[in-house]
Amino acid sequence: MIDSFLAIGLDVWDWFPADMQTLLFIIGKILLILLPLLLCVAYITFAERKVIGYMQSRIGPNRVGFRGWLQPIADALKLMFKEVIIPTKSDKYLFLIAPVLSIMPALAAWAVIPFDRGVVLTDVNAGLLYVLALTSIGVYGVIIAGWASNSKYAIISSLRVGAQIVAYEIAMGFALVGVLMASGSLNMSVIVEGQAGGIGSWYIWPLFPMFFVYFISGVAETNRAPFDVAEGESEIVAGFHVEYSGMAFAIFFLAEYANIILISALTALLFLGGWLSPFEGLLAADHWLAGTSFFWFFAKACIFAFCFLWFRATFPRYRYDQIMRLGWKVFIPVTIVWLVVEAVMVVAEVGPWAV
Amino acid sequence: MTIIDFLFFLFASGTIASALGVVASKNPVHSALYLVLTFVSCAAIWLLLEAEFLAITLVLVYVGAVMVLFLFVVMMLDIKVAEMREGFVSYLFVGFLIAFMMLALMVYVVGPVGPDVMGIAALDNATRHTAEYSNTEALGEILYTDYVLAFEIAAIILLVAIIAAISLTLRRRPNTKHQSPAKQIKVKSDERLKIIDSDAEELK
Amino acid sequence: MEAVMSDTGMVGLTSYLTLGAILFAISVAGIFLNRKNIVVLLMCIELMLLAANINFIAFSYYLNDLSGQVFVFFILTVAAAEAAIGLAILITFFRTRHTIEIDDLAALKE
Amino acid sequence: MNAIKYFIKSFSFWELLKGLGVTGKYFFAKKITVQYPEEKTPMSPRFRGLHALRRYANGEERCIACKLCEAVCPALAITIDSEEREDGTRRTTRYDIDLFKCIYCGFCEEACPVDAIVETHIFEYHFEEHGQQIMTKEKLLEIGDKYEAEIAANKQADAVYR
Repeated sequence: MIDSFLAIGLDVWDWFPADMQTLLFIIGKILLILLPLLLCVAYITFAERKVIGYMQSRIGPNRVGFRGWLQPIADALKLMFKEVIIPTKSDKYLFLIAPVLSIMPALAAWAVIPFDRGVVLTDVNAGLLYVLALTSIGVYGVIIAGWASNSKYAIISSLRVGAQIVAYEIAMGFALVGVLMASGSLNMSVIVEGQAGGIGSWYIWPLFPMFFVYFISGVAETNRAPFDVAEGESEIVAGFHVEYSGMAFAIFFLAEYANIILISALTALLFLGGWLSPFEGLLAADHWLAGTSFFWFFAKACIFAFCFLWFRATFPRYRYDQIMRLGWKVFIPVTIVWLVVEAVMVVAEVGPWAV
Repeated sequence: MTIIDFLFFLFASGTIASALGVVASKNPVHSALYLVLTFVSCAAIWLLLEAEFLAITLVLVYVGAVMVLFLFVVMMLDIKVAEMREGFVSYLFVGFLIAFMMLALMVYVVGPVGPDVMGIAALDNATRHTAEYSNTEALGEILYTDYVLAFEIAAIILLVAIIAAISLTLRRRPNTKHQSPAKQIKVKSDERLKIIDSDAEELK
Repeated sequence: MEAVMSDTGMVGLTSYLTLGAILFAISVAGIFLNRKNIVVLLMCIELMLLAANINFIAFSYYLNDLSGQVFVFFILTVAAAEAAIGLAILITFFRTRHTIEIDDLAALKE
Repeated sequence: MNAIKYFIKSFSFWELLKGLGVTGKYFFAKKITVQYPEEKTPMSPRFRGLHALRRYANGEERCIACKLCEAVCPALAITIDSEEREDGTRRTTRYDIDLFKCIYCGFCEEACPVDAIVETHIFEYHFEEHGQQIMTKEKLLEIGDKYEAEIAANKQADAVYR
């Protein structure tokens, strides 16, 4: 019975031309990455409410489903059935295209993220550049949303976000240059493999200032607390998405959380050796904890995602001029200084990298 | 028609359509956004020509930074769209006439319809590289050896541009009040209150 | 996939050069049409540089010589610098004159 | 020395880490959430919820229409009409409390010389139509009859402090 179904399936598959098969195969892989990713995005909203609740001695949402596990689905359903209100005198097309523009880069960047050895959609040589380019596009969603809404609060917020993201992107780019110098490659898989050899040979140790700057800039880049002046409720109500409702609003939300996951995953890959085990070299090679696996990547990314939530529960919001000061006057000089230090280390052949 | 052909025509038409949008939009914000679209589709065309590094740099630098700058300026300046459009119609004919003449001349030289005076159509030394080929590495090698002096000059030009842009737009506003967060954090409780000994005033 | 990537298509060097030519012509027309608005003029200049860059890259590919791409790299650098300074001048101009009309730029002449 | 200490503190992000430590500690602390419909917080005998009118043990309503509550009510929520009965006593014909106006201050309860109007512990009630927010004499008496034992107990518990 099952065999015959399989045979029919294979027949149908063979019926497609070869090009089409390649295309379908790629689309299948994309879906295989996107669907779990979107599930993660949905559940990180739940995790955020739970974690912040726990840190405030509350228990967070626990009503929908067993211990609240269906809460994100209920939220999504509710938002889907709400009306998307388009303000009068807003720029209608830009208004509707803005949420799409904000979530697109966050999802597209996953094309070059390796989940395990060889498990990656496209193993391009310029992977790091690609990620950097896509995260820099993310600012458009916010700017267009702010401008198209035809609202004062929205435009103020979008100008804030624009300046903030551009400022922190420079620091982020410099931090990535540090990784690039250490690994000698722009390819994500090569970068991860360059950190093989247990917890001691991860790039986080020789590049600690870079790691620090990268992660904090990541928090700023995603407009998360304590850098969330973009939505500063007390000053500009909710920022660039004041005028959005229903699913359009939900997509902005999804984009924010997709970016969190992306930054966490990137930090894990670039500084913590991605899918490599921390016990490599410490335990016997055939020990189950010493092997490379998706689990390690997932666990490391989860730690950073948790940090995002932890920061939000802990720190009060920065003032806008302080944010700009931190970005331009602290982070960029720190990265530049460490680039010089690193260059000296590379020339003197100190450190884990061999050039 | 191969896939490359299809992609070329797709992105070329996208580039041209959005370039027309830049020129013809009423609103400068729309113009800027169309320009972003032009850059992105142009980057796709560069990818077809195996210039990955430049294609991604185009997106990174132009779309991610320069166009954001443009958008910022356009959004913040109070531009009266109607005034800016004055003379649009009267120049329409002249503009298109000259543009068309230039286009005709260039197409005549380049040659898809003309006599191909420069023998361009036959020019094809292209080698398709395998997936292992890294355009970035090849470009880096030539950039840091043969063109290293030019590279340094480019760096200096950028530095000059940064300094020029900052010094041009820097506005000193002497009347604004500033706080020094570092000093604020540093202060201790015993520094806040200063008790001064003074002779008590005698009542007469 | 190998068969797909082979170079038997009808797109050749001329197609890319024609695209560059069209882009250049459009930006020339844009400069004529938007004579009053400096911002759009700057954008048209960017478009012109882009057209030149397309030609450089197309030649670089079809002549199998990376120097063309190096030139594009430098053009991108200079164009970014030009845009930054141009916009900075524009902002200072707007601060003093509260307009960005080109005709007002000729104030020194009078 | 102080300068060095300050330098080390600011460069190791001491304050920020301390903040993270506090939230991190509370992450594992006992949660104090009350699961409301299932669990409830303890309630004082003085709690001021929905109103009720009481009766004497013999079934006679306590309210003598002195209108002190109407006078003291800061929100003007109480409306009273009265008439003399055949036996010469004075009783209300109408005793309305508009719950939309009422601020649950408890002044009526304090003012009442005969402990007729009281506020019960009931706070989970709702209205479905306009007009239902007016508590009429009948409704108030009904509530009083229903919760008399509890009201009396609460009055008893509170009496020692008065």
